[in-house]
Amino acid sequence: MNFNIWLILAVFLPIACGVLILFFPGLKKRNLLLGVSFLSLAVSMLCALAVIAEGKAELHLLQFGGSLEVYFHVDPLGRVFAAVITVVWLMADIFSCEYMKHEKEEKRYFGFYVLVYGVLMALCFSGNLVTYYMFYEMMTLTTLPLIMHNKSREAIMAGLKYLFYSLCGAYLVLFGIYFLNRYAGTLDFTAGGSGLEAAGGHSALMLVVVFLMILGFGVKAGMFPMHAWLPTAHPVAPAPASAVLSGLVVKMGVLGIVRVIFYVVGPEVIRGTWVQTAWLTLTLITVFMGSMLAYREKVMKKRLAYSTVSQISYILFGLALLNPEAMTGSLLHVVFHACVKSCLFLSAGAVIYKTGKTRVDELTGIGKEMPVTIWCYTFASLALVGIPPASGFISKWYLAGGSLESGIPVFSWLGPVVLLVSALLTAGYLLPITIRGFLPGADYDYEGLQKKEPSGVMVIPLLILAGLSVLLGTFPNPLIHYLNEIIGTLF
Amino acid sequence: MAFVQNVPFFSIMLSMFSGIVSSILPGKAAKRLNTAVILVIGAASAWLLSWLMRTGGSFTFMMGHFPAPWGNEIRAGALEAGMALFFCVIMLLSMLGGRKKLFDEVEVTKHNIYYILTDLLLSSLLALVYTNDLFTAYVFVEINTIAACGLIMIRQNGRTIEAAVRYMIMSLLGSGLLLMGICMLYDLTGHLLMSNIKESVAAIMAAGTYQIPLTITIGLVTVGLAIKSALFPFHAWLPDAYGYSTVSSAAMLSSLVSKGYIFLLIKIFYRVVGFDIIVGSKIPNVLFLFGLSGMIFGSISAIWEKDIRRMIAFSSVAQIGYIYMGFGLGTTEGMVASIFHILAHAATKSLLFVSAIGLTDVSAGSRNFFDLTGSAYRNKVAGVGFSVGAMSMVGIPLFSGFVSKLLFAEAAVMHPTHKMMPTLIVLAVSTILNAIYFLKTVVRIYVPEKREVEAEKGYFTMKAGQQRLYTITIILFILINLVLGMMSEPIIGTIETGLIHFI
Amino acid sequence: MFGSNLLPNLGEVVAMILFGIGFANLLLQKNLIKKIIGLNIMDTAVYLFLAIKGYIEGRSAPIVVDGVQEVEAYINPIPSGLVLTGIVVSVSVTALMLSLTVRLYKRYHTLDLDEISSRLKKEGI
Amino acid sequence: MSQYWIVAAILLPILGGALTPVLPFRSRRGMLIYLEVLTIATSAIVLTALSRGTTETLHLVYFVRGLSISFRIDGLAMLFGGLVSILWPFAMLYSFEYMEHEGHEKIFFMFYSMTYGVTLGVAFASDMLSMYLFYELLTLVTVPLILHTLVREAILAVRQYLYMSLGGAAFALIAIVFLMVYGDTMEFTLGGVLNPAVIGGETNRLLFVYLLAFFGFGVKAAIFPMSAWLPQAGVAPTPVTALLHAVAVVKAGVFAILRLTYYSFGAEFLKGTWVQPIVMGFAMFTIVYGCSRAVKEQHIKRRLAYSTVSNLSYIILGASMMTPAGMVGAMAHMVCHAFMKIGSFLCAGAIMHQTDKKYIYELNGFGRKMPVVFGCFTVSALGLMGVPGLAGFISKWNLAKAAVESENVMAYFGIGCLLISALLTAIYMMSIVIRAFFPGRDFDGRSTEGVRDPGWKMCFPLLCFAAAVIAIGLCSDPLICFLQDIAAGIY
Repeated sequence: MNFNIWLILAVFLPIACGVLILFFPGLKKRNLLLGVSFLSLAVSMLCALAVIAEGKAELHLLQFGGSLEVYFHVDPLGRVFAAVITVVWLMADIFSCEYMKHEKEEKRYFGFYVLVYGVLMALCFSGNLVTYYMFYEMMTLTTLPLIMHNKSREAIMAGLKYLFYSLCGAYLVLFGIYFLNRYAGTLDFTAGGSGLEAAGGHSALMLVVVFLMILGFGVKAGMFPMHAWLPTAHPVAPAPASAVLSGLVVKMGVLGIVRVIFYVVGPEVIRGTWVQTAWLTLTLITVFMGSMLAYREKVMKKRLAYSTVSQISYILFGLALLNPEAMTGSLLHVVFHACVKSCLFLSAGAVIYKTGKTRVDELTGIGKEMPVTIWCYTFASLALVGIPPASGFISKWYLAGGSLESGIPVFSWLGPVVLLVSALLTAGYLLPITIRGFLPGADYDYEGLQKKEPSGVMVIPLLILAGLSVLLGTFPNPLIHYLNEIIGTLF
Repeated sequence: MAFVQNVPFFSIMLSMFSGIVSSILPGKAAKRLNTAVILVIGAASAWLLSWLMRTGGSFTFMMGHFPAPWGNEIRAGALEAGMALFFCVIMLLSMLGGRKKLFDEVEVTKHNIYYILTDLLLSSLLALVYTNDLFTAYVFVEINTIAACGLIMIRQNGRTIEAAVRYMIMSLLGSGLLLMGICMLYDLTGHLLMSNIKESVAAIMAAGTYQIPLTITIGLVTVGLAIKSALFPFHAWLPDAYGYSTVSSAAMLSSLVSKGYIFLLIKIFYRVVGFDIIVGSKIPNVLFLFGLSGMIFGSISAIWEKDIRRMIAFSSVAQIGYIYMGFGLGTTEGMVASIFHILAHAATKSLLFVSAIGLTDVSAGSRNFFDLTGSAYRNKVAGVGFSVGAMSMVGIPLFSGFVSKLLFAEAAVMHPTHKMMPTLIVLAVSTILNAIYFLKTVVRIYVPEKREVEAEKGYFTMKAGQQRLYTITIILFILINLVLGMMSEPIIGTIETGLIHFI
Repeated sequence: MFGSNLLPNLGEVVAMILFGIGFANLLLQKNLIKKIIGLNIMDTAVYLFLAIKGYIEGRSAPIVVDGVQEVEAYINPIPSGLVLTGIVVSVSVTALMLSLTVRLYKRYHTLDLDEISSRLKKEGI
Repeated sequence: MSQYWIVAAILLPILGGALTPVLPFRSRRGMLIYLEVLTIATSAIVLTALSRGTTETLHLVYFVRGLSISFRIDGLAMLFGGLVSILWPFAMLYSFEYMEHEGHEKIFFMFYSMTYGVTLGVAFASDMLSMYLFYELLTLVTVPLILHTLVREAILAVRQYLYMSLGGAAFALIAIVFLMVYGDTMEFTLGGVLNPAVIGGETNRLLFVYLLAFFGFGVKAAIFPMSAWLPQAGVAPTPVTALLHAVAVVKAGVFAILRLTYYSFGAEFLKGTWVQPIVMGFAMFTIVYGCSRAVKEQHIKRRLAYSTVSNLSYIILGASMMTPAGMVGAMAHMVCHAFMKIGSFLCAGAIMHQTDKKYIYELNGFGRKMPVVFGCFTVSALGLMGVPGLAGFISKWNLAKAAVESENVMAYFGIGCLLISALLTAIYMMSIVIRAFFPGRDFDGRSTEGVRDPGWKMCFPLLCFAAAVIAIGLCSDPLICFLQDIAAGIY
C-alpha cells in the first residue's frame, strides 16, 4: 500500500491539533490560542491542498475487522468538495477570529473547529462506504459542541435535536450499508457503481434499502421529512459556525448520496423505479416548502437556515433526475451554495456582532450603517436568487435544462416550475433586507445614524466569498469542464 | 432357611415387647431401651438388606404351623428391608433431634408413655412393611393410628387434643373404608394372603366376572389409605396434627406414618391386585389428578401460612401430592420415582421440622414467620439445617429433592400418553411455589434482627456447643440428604430390583 | 336383573346401608359422641358383612361339642375370627376416642368440635 | 491434563472465598491483598489452562442415571471463561475502594469470590446437568450480594430474583430431562445431540420444550416478560451490579441459551420451525422495550440495567438466527457488551461513590470535575451507541451481517430493532454525557465543589475497560476469527 504522508497529515493533523487545543492546559491567552489554531489549520490546509493538487492518491489505513477497513482514496469529486471546504473554512476561521470575541470558551470552539476540518477532509477523501460512515458519525459528534456553544437552554435542546436527527439518519444509512455489504460487489467507491449483481432476486429489497439510505443522508441534507432539526440547530450556533454548518456540513449529506447512488449502487438500479419518483417528489416538496417557510420567517439566521433547506434540495433534485446535465447543475450548485450561504451567514453574523439585531424587521437602514457588509450580502443573495451573471443562475440553468431533457413524465416540467417559483420566493425573502437596508424610507432618522462597519478581519472574508459567488458565475467554464469529466465517468 | 430370615419377625416382636416392657420402666430407662431397640432393628434390617442383595430375590416367613392358604405370613424383599432400615434411621434421628424439646414440653410422668408409643409405632410400621396378610395389615394400620394419635396428643394442650381428635376421625374413616375393602376382597377371592389373593384376582380378571365389585374394592382400599396418608382433598387434619404436636412426633408423623400407609398401598398395588389390573381400572388417573392438585394447592396454602410449622406441614401435603402423582403415572418409572421421593421427602421433611424447632426456640418460642428474622444467626446449626432442607425441597442439585424431581420428570417424559406435559408443567410450577415459600423463609432467617429488638423480645443465641445432640442430628440429616442426592444410583438400583421381586 | 340379585343378598345390602349410615355419621355429625356412635355403627356393619360371608346355610358354629365331625358340619371359621379381631380393634379405638372426648369436654364443656377449634383460635395457642 | 487445572480454578476461589471470614487478617490491607492474589491466581490458572486447551472431559462425580458433574474446555467455554477471568481481577480491584464504606466487607468478598468460582463452573461445565447445577448455585451465591445492603427493597429484589431465577431453572430442567431421553448424550456437542431416530413424531413437543427452556434460561438473560428482576437488583453495591448484572449472571443466562440452542437441540433442528419466529420476536421486542424503559428511567444504575436488558437481547437475537454467523454475532456482542457495560457501570459506581448522586438530573457539570470517569463513561456510551471504531460497532456489524446473510425477513426487522435501539441508546447515554459536560448557562459551580476523580484502584479498571473498548473496535479481526472458529466447531 502506497503510504501517502500528505493524505495522512491532511486528515489527522487537524484532528490531532484540535484534540491538543482542547486538552492542552496552556493557551490561556487569546492571541496565543488564535495563533495556534490558525497555524494548525493553515498547515493542514496546505497538506490538503497538496493532496488536491496531487490528485490521485489512496491509502489503506487499517483493517478493523472483516471487510471493515479505513480506506482513503482521492478522486476528482472528492477534490472538488475538499477545495470548496478548504476555502470556505479558511474564510470562516478568519471571520471568527474577530467574531468569537463576544462569545465565551473560545478554546473549545477553536479546538472543535480545527478538528471538524480534519473530519470533513476525511469524508471527502474516504474511499469506501464504511470509512465514510465512520467519519460521518464522527462529524455529527464533533459539530455538536459547535452548535451547543453558548450553553443556553435552547442551544442545548437544539444540539440534542440535531444529534438525534442525525443519528437517526446515520442509522438508516447503516441499515443500508449492512445490506450493500452483502449484495453490492464492493463497498469501495468506483465511478458508476459496482452494480448489484449479487442481489439476485432481492431487487425489491434493494430498492427499499437504497431509498432508506437516501433518506438517511437526506437527514443531514435537510430533505423534507427530516428537515426540522436544521432551522433549529444552525441559527443557535455562533455565526461562523452556522456558516460552515449550513454551507458545508450539510453538503456531506449530499456527498453521501452521490457516493451511494453513483459510486456504489449505480444510477441504473433506481432509474425509473418508485425510488426515483419518491425521491424527486420529496426534493420538490422540500424546495418549495423551504422557501415558503423562509419567506414567512422573521429571524434572519432562521430565514437563512430555511433557505438552506430549500437550496440543498435543488442539489438533491438534480441528482434525483439521474442525468448528466442535471448532475452538473447540482455539483455546480454545491460549490456556489457553499460560498453564497456562508457569505450570507457571515454577514448576518457581522450584523449581529455589531448591532445585536437578529430580526429582519429591525434591520431598516442597516445598509446605511454597515454598507460593505450589506453589499456583500446583496451580491450573495443575487447569486442565490439566480440573477445572471451571478453564479446561481448557471446552476439553475443546468438543473432546469437537465430536468427538461430527462423526459421523466410530470417531473420534467414540474421541476423547472417549482425551481422558478422558489427562485421568486428566494428573491422575496432575501432582497427586502437589502432594499429596506439601503432605502429605510422617509421616517428614518439620519441623525442617529453612525457607521458600524466591522473591522477588516470580518469584512475581508465577506468580500472574498461574495466575490467568489459572483465570479464563479461569470467564469464557470473551467469548473464546468472539470465536473463534466467527473460526470462522464458516472453514466 | 438362613437365620437372617428371622429378622423381620423378630424386629416386629422386639419393638412391640420393648413397648410393653417400657410401660413399667422409668422415663430414662425407657428412653435408653427405645434407642437401643431402634439401633438393633436398624442394624438387623441392614444385615437382612445386604443378605437379600447378595442372594437376590425375596422370601416368605411362615408364622405358626399353618401353611400358605390358612396361616399368617411375613414376606421380605430388598424393598421391605431397605424401607425398614430407612424408617429406623429416620425415627432414631427424629427422636434424637426432638429429645430436648420433648423434655420441655411433656411432663416427666408421661415420658415412658411416649417411648411406649414410639415402640408401638415402630412395630406397626415394620409390620406394615413386612406383612403378607391383609387383615394383619389392617390390624397394624389401626395400631399405627392409635400410636400416632398418642404421639400427637402427648403434649397435652387443647390444640393437640383437638388435632388428635380430628386426626382420629379422619383416619378412622380411612380405616373403615380400608376394612370394608379388605372384607370385599376376601369375599371376592376367599383369601387373606396377598399372594393367594393375587392369583385368584388374576383368575377373576381372566374369567371376566366381578369387574365392578373389584374396581369398587380397589377404590375403597385406595381411598382409605389415601385419606390416612393425607392426600390432597383429605388433608384437613394434617396441619394441626403436624403443626402443634411435639417436634419428634411431627417429624415421625410426616416422614414415617403417612409413608407407612403409602408403602402398604404400593404393596397392595403390586402384590395384592397386580399393577396391570390397577392401571387397567382407572383408579390411577384419579390419584394422578388428586396428586397434581395437591402439589399446587398444598404449596399455595403453605405460601399463605404465617406459622412456620404449619407451613412445613402444608408443604408435606404438596410432597405427598408428588408421590401420588408418581403412582398416577401408572408406570414403573413413576413408581420408582415415588418410592425414591418417599425416602427423599422423609429425610428432608424431618430435617425441616427438627431445624425449624431450633429456630423457633431461639425466637422466644414464637412460630410466627416474622419473629424468625435473623434466627439463623442466633442458632447457626438450625439455620444451616433449614437452608439445606429448603434447598432440597426446592430441588437444587446435590440434594435429595433434585434427584426425585429429576426421576419424576424422566418418568413423565417416558410416559406414553398425554399425561406428560401436565406433569412437567405442574412440576415446574410447584417448584416455583416451593421456592417462594421456602426461600422466603431462608432469606428471612438470614436477615439480621436489630440488637435492641432481640433484647426486648427476649431472643437468645444458641451455640452449637450447647446442643451437641441436636447438632449431631442435624449433621446426620444433612449427610443423609447429600447421600440421597449424590449417590442415588445404588439406592435407585435397590428400589428397582425390589419392585421386580415384588411381583 | 337387579331385583333378583337384591333378595338373596339382603344381608349384604343391609350391611352396606348400615356402613353408609355409620360413615355419614362419623363424617358429618358435629357432636363427638354421635361421631363415635357412627364409628361403631360402621364397624358393626362390617362385622355383619363378614358374618354373613362366613355363614353357610344350615351348619353350626365351628365349636366342637360332640366330637369333631367332618368339615361339612361347620361354617367357615375365618370370618368369625376376623370379626373377633375387628371387635377388639374397634373397642380399643372407641375407648381412645371416648377418652379424648372426655378430656376435651373437661376443658371446653362442649362436644362440638368446630366450637372447640374456634375457641382455640381465640386462645391463640 | 489442563481440565484438572480447570477444577482447581473452580475450587480455588470458592474455598478461598469461604475462608475469607475465618482467616485472621491483621489489617484490611492484608485481606485485600489476599483476595486480589486469589483472584489473579485463579485467572492465571484459567488462562494457562485455556492456552493449552484440551478437549477431554473430566468426570468429577457421577450421580443419578449415569449423569455426572463433568468439565470440558470447548470453544464457547473458552470464550465465557476467558472473558470472566479477564474481567474479574479488575472488578475485584475496583470493589476494594468502593466497598470501603459499605460494611460487612468480609461476607461480601467471601461471596464475591465464590461467585467467581461458580461462574467458571457454568462456563466449563461439559453437559447440561453440570451446567444446571452451577447455574442454580450461581443464583444462590449471588443472593447475599444483592441482599448486602439489607434495606427493604434489597430484600424484595432478592425475593423476586430468587423466585424468577429458580422458577426459570425449573422449566429448563424439563428440557434437560427431554435431552436425557431423546438425545444420544448429555455432552454438549455443536450441532445438537438429539437423536432423530428416537424423536420420531415428537418434534412439536420437543420444540415446545425448547421454548420452555429458552424462557427458563431467559430469566437470567432478562427476556421481556422476565426482565423485571434485573433493574430491581440494582440495589446491590455497584461492583456486584457491574460484574454480575452486566456480565457474570446475565451472560450466564445467555450462555445457557447458546448452549441450549447450538449445543443441545442444534440449530439445524430449530431453524425454520415455528419456535424461531417466537424466540426472535421476543428478542426484538425486548431490545426496544429495554431501551425505551431506559430512556424513561432517571436513576443511573437502573437506566444502565435497562440498557443491559436490551443489549442482552441483541445477543439472543443473534442466537435466534440459528446460523453459525448468528452465533458469531451473538458471541461478539457478548464480549463487547461485557466490556462496555462493565465500564459504564463502574463509572456510574464511581460517580455515586464520589458524589452520592443517584439521579441523572443531579449530574450537571460533573464532567469537568471528574474527567477520567466521565471520559471513560463517554467512551463506553459511544461504544454502546455503536460508533464505528469502538467495540459496539463491531458486534452490531457482525450481528447485522448474520441477519442479512440469514435471508430471514424477520431478521431484517431485527436489524431495524438494533438501529432503533441504537438511537434510543444515544438518547439515554448521550443525555448523561451532555448534561455532565454542558451543564447549561444557569449552572452554578457550587454543587460540584470538591468533587474529584476517585483513587487509582477505581480509575485503573475504568481506563483499562475504555482502552479495551477502543482496542476491540480498532482491531477486531483476531477476536472475530476466533469466534468464527468456535462457531465452526474447530475448538
